[in-house]
Formats: sequence, structure tokens, C-alpha cells
Amino acid sequence: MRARVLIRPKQGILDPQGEAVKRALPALGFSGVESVHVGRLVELDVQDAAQVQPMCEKLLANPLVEDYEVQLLDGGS
Amino acid sequence: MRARVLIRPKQGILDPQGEAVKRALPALGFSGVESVHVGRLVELDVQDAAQVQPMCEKLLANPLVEDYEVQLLDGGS
Amino acid sequence: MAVDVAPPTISDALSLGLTEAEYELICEKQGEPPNQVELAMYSLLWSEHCAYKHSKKLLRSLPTEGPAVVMGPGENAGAVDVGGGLVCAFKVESHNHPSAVEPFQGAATGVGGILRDIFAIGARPIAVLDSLRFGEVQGQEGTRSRYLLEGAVAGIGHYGNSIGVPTVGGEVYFEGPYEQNCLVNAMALGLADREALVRSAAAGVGNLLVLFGASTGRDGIGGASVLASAELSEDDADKRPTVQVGDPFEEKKLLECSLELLARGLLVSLQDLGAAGLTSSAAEMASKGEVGVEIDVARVPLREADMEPFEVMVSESQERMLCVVEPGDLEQVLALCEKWEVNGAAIGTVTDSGTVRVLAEGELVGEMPVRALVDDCPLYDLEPVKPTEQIYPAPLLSPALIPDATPEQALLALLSSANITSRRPLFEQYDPIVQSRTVRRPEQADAAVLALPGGAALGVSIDCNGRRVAADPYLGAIESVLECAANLACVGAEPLGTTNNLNFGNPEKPHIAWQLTEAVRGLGEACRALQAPIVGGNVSLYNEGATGPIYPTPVIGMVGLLVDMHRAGRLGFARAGDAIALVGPFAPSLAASELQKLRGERLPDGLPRFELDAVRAAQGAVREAVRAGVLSSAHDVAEGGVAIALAECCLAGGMGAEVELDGNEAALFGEGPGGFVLSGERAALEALSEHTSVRVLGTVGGDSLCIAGVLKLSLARLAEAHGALAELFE
Amino acid sequence: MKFGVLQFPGSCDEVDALEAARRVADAELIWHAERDLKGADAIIVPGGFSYGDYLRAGAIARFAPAMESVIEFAREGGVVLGICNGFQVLCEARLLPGALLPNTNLRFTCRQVELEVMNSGGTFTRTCALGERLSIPAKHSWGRWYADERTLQAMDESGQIVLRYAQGENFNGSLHDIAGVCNEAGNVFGLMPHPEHAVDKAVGGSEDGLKIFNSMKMAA
Ligand SMILES: Nc1ncnc2c1ncn2[C@@H]1O[C@H](COP(=O)(O)OP(=O)(O)O)[C@@H](O)[C@H]1O
Ligand SMILES: [Mg+2]
Repeated sequence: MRARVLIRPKQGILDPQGEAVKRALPALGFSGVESVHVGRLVELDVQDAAQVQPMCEKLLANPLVEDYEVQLLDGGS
Repeated sequence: MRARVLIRPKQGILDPQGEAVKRALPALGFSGVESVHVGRLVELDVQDAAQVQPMCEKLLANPLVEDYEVQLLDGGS
Repeated sequence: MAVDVAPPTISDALSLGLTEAEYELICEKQGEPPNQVELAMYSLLWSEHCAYKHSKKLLRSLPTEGPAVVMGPGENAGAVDVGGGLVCAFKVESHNHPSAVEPFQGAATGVGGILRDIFAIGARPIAVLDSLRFGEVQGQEGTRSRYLLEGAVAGIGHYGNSIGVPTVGGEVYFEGPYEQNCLVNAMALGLADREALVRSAAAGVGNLLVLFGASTGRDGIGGASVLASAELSEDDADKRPTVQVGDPFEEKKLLECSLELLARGLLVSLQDLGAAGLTSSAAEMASKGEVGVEIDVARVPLREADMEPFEVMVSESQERMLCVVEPGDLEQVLALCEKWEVNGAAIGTVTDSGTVRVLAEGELVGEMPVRALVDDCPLYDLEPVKPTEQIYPAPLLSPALIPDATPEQALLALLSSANITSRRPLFEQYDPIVQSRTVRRPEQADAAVLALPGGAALGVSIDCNGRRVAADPYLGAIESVLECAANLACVGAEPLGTTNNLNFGNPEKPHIAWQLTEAVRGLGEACRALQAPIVGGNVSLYNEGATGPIYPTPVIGMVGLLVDMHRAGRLGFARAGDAIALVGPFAPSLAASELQKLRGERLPDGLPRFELDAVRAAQGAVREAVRAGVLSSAHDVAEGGVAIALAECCLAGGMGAEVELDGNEAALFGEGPGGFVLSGERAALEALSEHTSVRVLGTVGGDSLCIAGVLKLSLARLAEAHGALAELFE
Repeated sequence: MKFGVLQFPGSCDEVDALEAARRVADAELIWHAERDLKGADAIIVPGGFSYGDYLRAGAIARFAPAMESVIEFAREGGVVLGICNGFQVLCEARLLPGALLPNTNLRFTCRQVELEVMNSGGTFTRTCALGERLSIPAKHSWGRWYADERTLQAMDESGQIVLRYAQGENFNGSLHDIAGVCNEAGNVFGLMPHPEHAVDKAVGGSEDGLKIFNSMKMAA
């Protein structure tokens, strides 16, 4: 089964990438963007969905600076 | 309104980050993971949702090596 | 944002790390119990980190003056004259605790912090060096230490590489006592025109305080959060990051912006924001200028809305600077901030009140006498007592060293041991060449060499063998200073000045107080003898955990001058047929040596004594020979003794050697100060005997290291052993 | 003859490139916000970490006003060299084919590498012999050049593959060991290694990088 993990900079923690993108957008003619955050996307095909959570804690995310969200998508590839 | 962009390495392009994660998992006691891919997550609060697509084309993703998927989430913060 | 909070109590003060007596003294200085903002600021400025409560008296004993010294301790960094109207600013600083929590960001922000100290005095950073200590990295038990090592090295590289300052050298040791308390110290060097140096003293009543750089978030508020007026919900609670994220891009802009502001003469004074953020920067600037300051926190650009005044004052958000400008220049200053895409805001003024006044939208929320904040924190005397027995457990027996190993086996075990193997897997992650000044990179010579305009050059080295300091804090500290000076001698550099970072355990414990006192005594004596005064440094105390204190680790950084960069020394053998000599008053001993460590032997109580003057004379002789260009290579004898030094010369030069040496272990692997392995014309080597002892050992050549009748090892086998660290990075 | 060297926020090797260029001709810095290329005869997009490499290396710098002028300049046949981050910027700007991806070792790596000259006819390597080896340092974490098979084939046929890493020198995993490529017209060239850090024997130990600056001088 396919699992998707969305990993974001923790709330309140500096997000330099998001800041840089936000600063860049107006010059490219994109206005009215209030906030930008850049994180990581991890997609896995796993046999045991219950393993995804612990994987995030142990390896995929750095809980000190990142929040993560697990989405289980049926099917897979 | 909140927009989420999922950016993935194109099919067939080597994804060393995904490979590294996959290699690391067994040692941590996780088995049965068939494939892992690591990409980028960009989340924006925009006034005009129609701008997100062109933003991806122009800046957020590199179509030569990356696929992207836009998700519009209502609300935002 | 009015703060109609119940005033904090003494118990708040205690939980902020103040003692009862200190709290009462604060009440006395204030004439009333401090309010929330005031207590937050006192608790930081009266902390060990800012006030040096347990070290200041000791530090006063260090030599800080000399012909080359332009700026001594007291400013953000020290500086020495390097000729041609230029000065070199340098300093080492620790980021141990943040690195133990999150090694990548902890090490990265450590580099960011020391670089700010350099450009805060108007110097352009030209080099970084790192000094690292971790627990043992082999095997299962080594997992955590490997993770810390990987993270710290990646973080240092990330910051230094991204900001365009070369990381040109460093050192790393792996020892059990660092398991719970890793050390991450970073040293930086900068160059400036002598006249262009700027100080941090605020001046000119009516001048403006401008904060520029990154916006201010809830970074590093940690402890002070007990003062929060409203109890935070779970959700808000993690608005207080426990880890600070470094942004080298922001700091690169900040660096260029600061230097351009100075170049255009727009700044009266400049100060970085480090520990204790605005609180310490503003108070220090006021104190040094003997003036007052007034700051309105509502004018500080925030990353997070709804921050309380005390949070703004104590925030440790990275990549920020504070400067004093004349009102007429404000517009130009802000325009330059625009150009470099950094925030800039006038947040206050210089006053004659002699106090630090904190306003929130014009409303007074705190006022403290500058003197009370900065100077009146009580200093404590140490109560040193030499422990009756060695306090450190014996190291684990190394599996690499089989019982009664042959000299060959012992040499390979040493060469592949974590403290001796090649550091290439680490330093390959650093950019050592940006700025086009690097004449000698890691593994080319014992010290890094950086070209100066006009053909001279700087030599720089950072070193400390904590295990030897643990065996004998006084002699061990002297040896660490001598090791740095020996490295400089090998490239032809004469010491100009020294910086140091005193990493120790809990100074309130008598045996740690003893280590600290003895080490500082040795440090001062060695720097006096070498005429390499201390121009700055840092202190990191309380590095101990359940398993005891770290080894006492007075990390020494030394900067010296080469006359001619084209004659910078190399460590590798360079010419077949060259003679090889062991030079200097070297009395090898196995006490506290790497071999003893591999054998799992307990530290001895004390190191062998030696003649400081004789070592200094040998260093002078080597330096002059390198400068005269009569040597092919120069390398000092350190961990692993003469046999390892020979192997390193072979590997660095890709050439073998045939030598004669006693087969006994002390002669092969014994350690101690004062020894050099040199190669060159036999006559040139023998000529050194005028100044120091010289023993010709043999000649360069072939493709193996051969010690007659003792061992013979091919370069290939040596290289394999020397590359052992690489496995950790796969 | 005059080189113009771009300077973005986060550029690091721009002064190194400036000084290297000055060994063979005049050179001057061009601020990213300026459209005026100051009459430069050849442009260098230097190394470093423009905009912190955030999002993707070169992705943001590619839109700087100065880059718009450089794109025009290149379209009109102007000589443009991209070094490391500059190479990434030129790929993002589509002035050069392909893209640069994270090193397969996933680490920033700095090594003195041996390069092989695959095309000695062009604007940037005319002072080199075919098959000649150049010793030049490389230092980056996003150096794995990639293009799809069709593009690659076309480039091969039209001699756009200018430099390869020699046997065993490719640490970033670049396709076919490719270290440097030019556009079809041959007036735009990008490489990951740093020729500006191989111009002085005393500092760095090799002078092979000068050949590239000399070639540009002859061409421009
Ligand atoms: N071990 C030491 N030896 C000499 N000077 C020191 C030492 N530790 C700290 N100092 C000096 O004390 C002053 C304050 O140090 P520190 O608080 O680290 O400054 P900053 O906050 O600018 O880093 C600096 O000038 C520093 O050089
Ligand atoms: Mg400072």
C-alpha cells in the first residue's frame, strides 16, 4: 500500500527556503502570496502501514525541527 | 486560500535520497518497503489559486526532471 | 502590549538559574523586586555564559599583551598586526550543548556565531577551523556518536560553504568521556585594514540603535519561558523552538551589508547578537560606551506576531546585528539594508541615563542600571582540590590491537584508530579554497596557510589533546599550546597570538576547579614563553553528565606569520634520496599515549616533565630552516609517536622511507612534545644541531616504510589503514 | 577585452572569478539587479550559493534582471561561462541543456579532479588539445548533470559535450561522466569544476583553469 509523508518545518521554526521563495515571487509577477513553506515529500510502498509512523519518528523526519503528516493512499505502484 | 504542491523526481531518474532511505530502513527494523521516493513539498497561502499552476511551471518545479501535483485546500492560515 | 502581570517571584528567579543571594542583590540594585522583563534580562546577563562567574578571575591571569596585539580580550574578537597595514582578527567559540541536541543545526549556528564575532569588528572572515570531540564511534555503542559526528560535520560544511568562507583546518578526537557531552568548537579568522577596525562601545547621546538582519522569533527563549504572562496552550508551546535553524544565506547578506556599511563610514559602532540576543548586545554596547540605551520592542521586526516584550529582549534568533548610527545617516543605512535584502529598523536610541530602558509602544516595561546588569554580577572563587586518584575510567580495550602485537600490527592498529586515521572523509565536505587564499589545505601541512597581499602568509592551527590534559592539566595545557606552535613551525610561521576555548565540567566541584586552575596556569605560562598572547576566547563549563565530566579540554587556536608563502612547509616526503632526521628534545614516553589507550590502560597521574625552553628553541630552529627553504618536508611528532609520524610523511608524499630506530615501543610509539620528523639534504639537517638535537634516521625512497629489523609495510597497506574512517561515512 | 562577472546575493566565488579573469583581460562585477552589462565582451556566471541554493540550486537567481540581459546577450551570440552555481543558473535559464541534481553521495564534496577535453575546437577549450587532461577542483552538492537520452544523443553528435571527468573522478554521479557542456551554437558553456580556482600554482597547485579564460579571450 502507498503511503505519503508530508514533512514541514515546525511551526515557529525559521524556514529560510520558504522566506526566499516568498521574496522571489513578486518579481516573477506573482502577487498576493501571504506565506510560503518548503518541506519534504516522502512516498513509500509499504506492506505494513502501521510502520510508517515509527519510520517518520526514527528516520524520515527530524521531530526537533519538523512536523510530519502521514497519508495512506490505497493502491500503490 | 491554501495550496499544496507535491514535487517528485520524474520516473526513471535516479533518486539517491529515496535509495538512501530505502537502504537505511532494514537496519532500523523496518521490512517490506518496496519503494521510496523523496521529493519536495511547497505549501502556500495565495489569494488567486489560478496563479499556482504557472508558479510551478516557472519556479517551484523543474519540468525537465520533476513532476508536480497541485492540491487546493480551502481555508488556510 | 502592556504587561500587567503579577511580578515574578524568587522561585521564578531560582528556576532561571539565579541563586537566592543573586536575586536579593538584584532587588537591591533595582530598589525593588525586578519585573518580568527585568528578571529575564538579569537572569541571562548574570548567567555563567555571559558573566563568566566562575572563570573571570582566572582569565585575568592570562597574558594578553604583546607587540603584535591590536585588540585583546573584551571585544567580539581579538586582533593582531600582520604587517602591510592589515590585522588578523580571530576567535574560537563553543556550541557544545546545541550540537548535542541537534548536531547539524547546532554546529551550523556555531559557525554562524563565530563569523559574526569576526565581522562585528569590521574584519572580512577568511577562514574557519573546527575542533570536535565525540564518544567512541566504533560498533553498536558508537551509533549515537556517529550520528553526532555526521551531523556536526555536515552542519559546519553547510554554513561555511554556503557563506563562502573556507574551512581550512580543524581536529577531531573520539574518547569515552565525550559520549554524553560532545564538543563542537569553531574558530574563525578575518582580515581588516588596521584603521578599519570598529569597536562595540555605543557612543553619542541621541544616536540611533539600528537592528538589522533576520527577523526576531521565539528562538532560544527556552528557560525564560517560565515568565510567560499567560500559560501557553500545548499548541503555542511548540511555537518556542528548542532548536535554532541557521540561515547562511541571510548571514552572507548580513556580512556584506555590515562591511559595506563600515566601508562607507556609516556606523559609530557595531555588535553582533549572540547568546542573550538584544539583552546582552544592548547592555554590552552601553556598558563599554558608559552610556544608556532605550529600546522599543514594538519596533523590532518579528517573525512571530504577539511576542511578549521579554521574549523580544531575550530571543536568540540568529543572523542579526546591532549598530549605532547618527540620525542623519539613518536613511543611507536603511537603503543599504534594502540593497542587501536584509531587514533594518531603528529600534532605539543612545541615552545619558546610564540605564537600559525597555519600552513597548512607548510604555516603559523595564529599566535597569547598565552597571548592575553588566558589571555587578558576583564573581565566585574556585575551590580547587587535586583528586586523590584518577577520576576517569580506563578506556575500552581496542579490538584492533591484539595482545602482544608485533610492531607492524601495532602501527597498523594505531594508524587505523579513530584518533589517528585520515580526516579526509570529514574535510572533503568542507570548501577549503574559496577566496583563493589557501596555500596549504588539510593533509598538505601541519598548519593551514593563507596567503596575504604582498607575498607573506598566515599559518593557523587549532589543537588540544584532552586525554593528556586529563592526565596532567598543567603540563597537558602547555603541551596543547606547544603542539599548535609546532604546527606553525612546520610551515615556517612564527606565533603572533592565541585564542582558546576552555571546555570543562562543573567548576563548583573541587576536582574540576583544580583542572581548570591548573590548565589556565599552564596556558598562561606557555603563551608567555612563546610570546603568543591570548587575544580572546570562550569558556564552556558544566560539560558533564551522569557518566561524569568530559576530559578537560582547553582548545587552543594559534595564528602565526610566514615571511614568504612560496616557502610554506609541507609534511609529505618529497624527494627520493633525502635524509630523514628526528629533531628536537624529544623524550618519548608511553604515558597517556594512543598506544596505552588502545590497550585500555588507565590514565597515568601526571605527564613526564620537559624543558619548555628547549622545545621552544627546537621550534625556532625548524621554523627558520623552513623559512630558509632548506627542508623538503617538516612534520611534528604527536599521537602515535615517531613511527606514526614517519607513516604520515610517507602517505602525504606518496614515498617510502628506510630508517633505523630502536625496536622498543617507547621509541616507536611513545609521545611527548618537542619532536619533529624532517627531510632534506643531510647537511642541512645536521646544521640544525647548532640549535637543537638532531638524529639522522635514514633516507626517503621506495614504496614502503621500512624500519630496519623492526617493520616493513607497503604504502598500500599504510594507506588502507589510514583510510579507516571512511567506513563511518558510507 | 572585458569580462563581466555577475554577483547575486549568496554568490561566493565571484571575486575569485573576477581575479582569475583579470589575469588575461579586464574584468568587472555586475550586480544582479542591474540590466546593464557594462559593455562586457564575455559574461561569467560565478559559483557560490545564490539565494542559498534554496528551492533548487540556481532556480531563483535565474530570474534576476541581470540574467534577462545575459539571456539576450547569449541569444545574440555573446560568450557566456557558467561555473558551478553559474552552470546551474544557466541550465535553469534554459541557456544550456539538462539539469543539475543532488550528488549521488548526497554530500557536498570538494576534490581536485582530472578532466578530459572532449572538444578542443570550441570557444572555451580552443587552447586545449583533444583528450588533454586538466586538473581543476570541484566542490558542490548539486553537481549530477542529467539530460534525457534524445537530448544527450543530439549533444554528442554536435560536440556539445566539452569536458568529462576522467576515469574514477566522477563523484557526483553525472550522466556519462559529463563535467561541462555547451549550447548548440557553442557560445554558452557551463561546468561544475572551478577553473577560477586553478590559475595559480602557489594557491591550488594547478594553472589549467587559465586555459578556459584564455580561450574565451581569443573568442570574444
Ligand atoms: N578563555 C578565554 N580567554 C580569553 N578571553 C576570553 C576567554 N573567554 C572569553 N573571553 C573573552 O571574553 C569576552 C566575552 O566573551 P563572549 O561572551 O564569548 O563574547 P561574544 O558574546 O562576543 O562571543 C570576549 O572578548 C572573549 O574574547
Ligand atoms: Mg559577539
